Amino acid sequence: MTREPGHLLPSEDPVMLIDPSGRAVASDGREMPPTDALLRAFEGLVSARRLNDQAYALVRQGRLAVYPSSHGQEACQVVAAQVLEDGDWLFPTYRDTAAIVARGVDPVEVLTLLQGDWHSGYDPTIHHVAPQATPLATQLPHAVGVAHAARLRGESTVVMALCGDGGTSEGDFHEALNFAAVFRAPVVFFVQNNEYAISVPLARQTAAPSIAHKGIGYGIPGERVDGNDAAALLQVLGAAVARARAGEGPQLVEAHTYRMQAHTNADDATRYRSQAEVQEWEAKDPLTRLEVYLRSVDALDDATLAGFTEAAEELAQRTRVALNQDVAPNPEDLFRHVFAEPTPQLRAQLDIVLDELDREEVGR
Amino acid sequence: MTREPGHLLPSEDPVMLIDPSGRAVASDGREMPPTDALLRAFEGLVSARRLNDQAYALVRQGRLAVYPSSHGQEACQVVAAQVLEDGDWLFPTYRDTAAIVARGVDPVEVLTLLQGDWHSGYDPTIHHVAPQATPLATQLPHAVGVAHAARLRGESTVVMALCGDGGTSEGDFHEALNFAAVFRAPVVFFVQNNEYAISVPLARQTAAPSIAHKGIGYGIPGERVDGNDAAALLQVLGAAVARARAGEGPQLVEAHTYRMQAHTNADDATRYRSQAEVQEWEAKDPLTRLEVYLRSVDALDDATLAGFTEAAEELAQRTRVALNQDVAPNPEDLFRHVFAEPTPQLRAQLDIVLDELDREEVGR
Amino acid sequence: MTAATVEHQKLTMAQAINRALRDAMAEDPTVLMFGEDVGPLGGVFRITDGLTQEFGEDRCFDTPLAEAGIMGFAVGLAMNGMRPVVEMQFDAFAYPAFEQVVSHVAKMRNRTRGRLGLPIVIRIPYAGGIGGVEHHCDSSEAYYVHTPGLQVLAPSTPSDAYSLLREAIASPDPVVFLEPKKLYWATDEVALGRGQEPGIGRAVVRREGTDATLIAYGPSVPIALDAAEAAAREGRSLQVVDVRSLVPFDDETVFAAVRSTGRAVVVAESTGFASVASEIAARVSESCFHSLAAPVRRVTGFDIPFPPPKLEHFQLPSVDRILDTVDDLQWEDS
Amino acid sequence: MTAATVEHQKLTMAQAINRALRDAMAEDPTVLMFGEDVGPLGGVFRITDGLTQEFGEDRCFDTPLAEAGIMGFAVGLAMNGMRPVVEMQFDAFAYPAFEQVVSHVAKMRNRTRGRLGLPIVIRIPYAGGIGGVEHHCDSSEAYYVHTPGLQVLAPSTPSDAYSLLREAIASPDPVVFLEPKKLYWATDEVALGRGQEPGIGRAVVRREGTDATLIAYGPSVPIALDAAEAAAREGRSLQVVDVRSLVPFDDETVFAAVRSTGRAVVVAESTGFASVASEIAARVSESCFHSLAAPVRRVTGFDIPFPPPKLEHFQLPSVDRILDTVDDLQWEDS
Ligand SMILES: Cc1ncc(C[n+]2csc(CCOP(=O)(O)OP(=O)(O)O)c2C)c(N)n1
Ligand SMILES: Cc1ncc(C[n+]2csc(CCOP(=O)(O)OP(=O)(O)O)c2C)c(N)n1
Ligand SMILES: [Mg+2]
Ligand SMILES: [Mg+2]
Repeated sequence: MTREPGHLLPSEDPVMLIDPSGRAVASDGREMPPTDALLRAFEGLVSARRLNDQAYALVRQGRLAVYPSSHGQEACQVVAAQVLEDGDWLFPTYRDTAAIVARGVDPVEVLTLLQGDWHSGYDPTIHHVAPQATPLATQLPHAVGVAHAARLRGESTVVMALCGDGGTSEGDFHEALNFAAVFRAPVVFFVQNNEYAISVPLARQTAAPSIAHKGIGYGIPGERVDGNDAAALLQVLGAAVARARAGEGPQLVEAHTYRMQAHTNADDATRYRSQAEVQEWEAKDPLTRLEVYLRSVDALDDATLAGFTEAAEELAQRTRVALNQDVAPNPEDLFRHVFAEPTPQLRAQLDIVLDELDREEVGR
Repeated sequence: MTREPGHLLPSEDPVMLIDPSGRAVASDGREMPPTDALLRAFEGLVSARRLNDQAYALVRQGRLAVYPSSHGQEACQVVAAQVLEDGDWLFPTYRDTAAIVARGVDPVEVLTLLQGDWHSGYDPTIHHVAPQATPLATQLPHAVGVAHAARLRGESTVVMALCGDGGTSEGDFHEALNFAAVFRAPVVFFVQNNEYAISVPLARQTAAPSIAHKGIGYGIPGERVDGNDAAALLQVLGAAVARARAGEGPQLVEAHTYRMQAHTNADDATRYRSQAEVQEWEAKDPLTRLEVYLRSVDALDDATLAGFTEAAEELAQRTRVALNQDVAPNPEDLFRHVFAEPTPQLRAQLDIVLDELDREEVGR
Repeated sequence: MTAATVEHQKLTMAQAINRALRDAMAEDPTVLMFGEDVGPLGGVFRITDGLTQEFGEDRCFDTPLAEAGIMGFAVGLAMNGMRPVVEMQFDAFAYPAFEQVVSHVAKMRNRTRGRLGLPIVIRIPYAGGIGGVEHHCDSSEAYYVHTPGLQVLAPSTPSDAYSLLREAIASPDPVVFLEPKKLYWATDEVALGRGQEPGIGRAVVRREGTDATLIAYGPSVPIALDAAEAAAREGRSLQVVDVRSLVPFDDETVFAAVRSTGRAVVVAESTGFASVASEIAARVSESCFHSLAAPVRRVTGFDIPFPPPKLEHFQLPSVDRILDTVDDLQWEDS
Repeated sequence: MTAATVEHQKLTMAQAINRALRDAMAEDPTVLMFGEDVGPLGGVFRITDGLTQEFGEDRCFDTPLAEAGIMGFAVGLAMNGMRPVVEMQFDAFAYPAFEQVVSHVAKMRNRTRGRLGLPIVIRIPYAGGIGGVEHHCDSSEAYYVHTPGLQVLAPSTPSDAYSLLREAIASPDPVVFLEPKKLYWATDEVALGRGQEPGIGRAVVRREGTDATLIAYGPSVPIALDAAEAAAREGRSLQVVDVRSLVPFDDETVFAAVRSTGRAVVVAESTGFASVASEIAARVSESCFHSLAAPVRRVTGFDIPFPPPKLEHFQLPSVDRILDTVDDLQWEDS
């Protein structure tokens, strides 16, 4: 045993550097990240919040089939992307639109999935972002594999693997963390504990002292962080990435946050949680708190904020316009990408569809 | 969080009450079990060791298809059964012949599986012993279900669920422990860590400080015990069963032991471990150590030992004789027990076999 | 219960399933319903709506999010006197439980030579037609029917959903109960109580016809009926058989139907290769060989992953595709 | 490489697979072999014997004991430039990885519209005939062939095992490679190097014959050949087709064979319902309808869990059962 087990346990309280009222608080030995990093995070938060609203509007207008909200979790998602370098990989879930966009993927391509045009709308190899995972926790062993491949080639890639509190109950979570630890793969497992898996509260999900306490069972250090505090996230996730890059192996980080809206537009959150609970979290909003802090240290003024808002508005508008264009996806793609080369049977099946389309055409 | 997390972590060293040389050792606050319990355990060990030898001989004689040895792990297996009451359930693996026999199942019925006559040779409902599990860790969620059913009916059943060190890597281990904790099911998860999963050493299986450290990630207390010390096992497993019965929920117990023989007769252990390592464990033998201790407290004399040996011999002989009888299993059973009522198709398929047999008969 | 006393209610399929669960739970205290979000929320399709409220937290409840765990937990509960009904939230999310289903649920009775049967019902909202994103629209019945020891049912009407679920819960054997998502909102007059409809192992002729037989199940039955309706307008008389019970399979009804028309088209939404449709085509081709005027044809999903929402209509059997195929059945007069 | 320079070696199938792995690993440094006990032990069937010693711990290695983890790890490695070959220790122990296989391995290329293919080979020692206890003898091919996006190969000879595995490792798509356990010790003259045998997607006629066609693959091919030999002694000429590549399926070769004889029996060890045999029977019945003198028959495993060792011979297709079935093919002269 190379490590004293105690070091693998998380701190008793989640790391917090800026409190809900926007004041800096001491957290033993953890430094406040540089102001420019905080400002960059804030810009991302503004953009993410706006984009989330836009996506919700697009659902109402019938342009998106469904949308899992990131409102309330923007700090987790934006910072998860921000701490990565270009060569690193991000493994997001269906909820992590804000993380993927913060990583540089065009929101239009991110929303392809929810628009129903195709499954993954972006090329995973360009920004090193895996397709959004829907089957819970299944992406985590992939993240370990990507990290291990890089390590075998001597590259310094780090992989940021996202999952929800509910996802930690799946066997794949367990197997992924164990593989990562045994192979010392440079993966940061980042759990956004938003208190619910659809309707199921955390207490029905686990009886553990915290999700971060799961790390020690794999020999992986666990950390807890305030998931609505971008500063603390920058500090903790940044350190985890640096540690992984330095070859010290994987880490498990649990962020305490809250999904402010329903699971998706199709969900009715009033069936399982109280308005009072939601309001409690309203007061911990990640945007407000960072804005107050940045203004307090004179790093943000009205003009800068207006600039951020405007850029966010532009991105949202561009997304809206693009999603309102009705470009029908091509059915040929269904048959073309099953294998690198379609089988004779797939070619024959495509012909059935093409023939039907031809006849429709003629029928018109 | 009702429990202070620290209490969920195992002791630094495995609990030991009798050291390898047979001397009682102090283990803070843990009492030596009553001598009659130790003597009963010893009787079980003698029987188990003899039966293991018999099974190996039967493999060599071609009477068994395969046999996974319990040599070296007898203390774990015998005590796991001994701490249970009649209404309790045992969930064994392929390796746990000694536990099942100690629970009262006829060895002839236990060996049916390995003899190739049928899958499970015993009726699980009589002794409350589940069929031996081959797919690793899959039996663990079953154990939780059995325990939960009992609890729903207000019964005081406790379930002893066995698995190996390798099995802890499977997703089902994770899901079972989590379910047990969330539902406070009265299950004792008892891991026989025998250092290997076939050829794979523990270090390739997990980087955790110990397997018992996995408990805290579910809110389950973890314990470590010397798996070659029947006294310590009686103490630790007995306490875990009592705790579960009292409604305090599941527990995870890791026993440190060693598989003295190859994985099965088909395995070649020299490919992955040294003779020196095996010899080291020879010195920790569970039988020798308990014998020395019992003699030292005048609880065992030559006559008693001779009685145990003779009983073990008789059981082994009876097993040998029974397994040497060639009673061909009935192919009708293949079709009869797929569903409670065979489908028309299964009846037609059985007819094919019966017709073939008829014609063979005539052909003779 | 005589026919006169049978209570009927107009219900959607979702309501019919809910009612079957309620009636079964009220009758038998060992029936338990659990899974993901089936408790206070009532399930993402509201199939278990009100059950926790009516029967309490011990009878209808949420579990941690782990399908293998749910399935294994059900095995243990069934081993110890309960009749668990589990919901897999969507078809593709049952895959993590595959080992438990194949190696334990399906085999326990056999492994123990009949001593331990597992009366478990696995409810799976399945198949497409609702514009669901990837992993939410799989037709996974082939995996289950191929596994000996599982009964597999696929209702196509609210009445069947009610009655077959009641039989499934009463069955001493494990049942995979496939609920066609797109029919959840279809309505029907449902006869309540047990035994009002043909039971497990029975197919039914949904529409009489003389020229060719369409064989369908679950989500494809309404399409087959629509096709028969359209064909009738064109002067062709199509018979429609609803298989209902994929395992056990009702050879008698299916073969009699095909023999009566001499032509058959199997319609199923699932990808076609090595599917239920293959099995039906193979056994009909074999057993009705001398009655067949044309080869048995199949209209199934193509051998591709289920398409994204905007393309799914290409994958689903359609009236036109069925009629095209019927047209191909080597009609002498055409 | 011209025929003259091809090196041949007499190898068992186990050795041929080992050699294919060695040759592929020597040629391409991105090929990795991993799984349970495949490192220093060389695998429970010794298929990977010597690979760790020859290529080092980074190229051939043991993982923790978790099949979903192994499969998911392979997905990640393949996403990042590697060509993983994984061993599932026995057929039934691949089931824990089912979700990874169906929802990721099979679909990644499709999900990403062709941008990300996964060159993964899943080696599965499969089927019975070795007296294995429960869960060690499943024929699980139907689950894989039904899943779009997987190539599925089942060699029946050491030569095919070698050549098809070389092609599988070189394939840009995931391949499920089914190794018939009971043929591990069969021997053959194996042509080394790539391209010496027909590739993926090609069936071969193993024996010419004129009266009826036996269609088999993997462990059933030798039985079919034995049956043809026995039939020949009784004056009946049976053709034997070895399918080899279950997906993609070689319709051309199979249909041409059946049309040449007018009678067909599909032989497969797997349980029959909704199986590869069903698919073959269905497509042959459909496409060769007018050439068929008798219905296509199937000799498959019964629809029961795989039997215990002492009863397994009842489940395996036998020469007698094949000949009985051939006798049933409505011979005018009988
Ligand atoms: C294997 C699997 N099972 C079930 C689902 C259905 N499902 C989608 S999201 C969800 C809840 C996930 O909760 P959590 O992991 O906490 O993530 P969150 O949605 O809160 O971000 C469920 C049950 C799924 N996607 N995959
Ligand atoms: C799901 C599954 N995967 C693989 C195997 C093959 N297998 C049988 S025993 C074994 C090693 C198990 O090791 P461990 O859990 O430590 O138990 P031990 O044999 O040491 O008692 C393996 C890999 C299996 N039985 N089940
Ligand atoms: Mg959540
Ligand atoms: Mg072990």
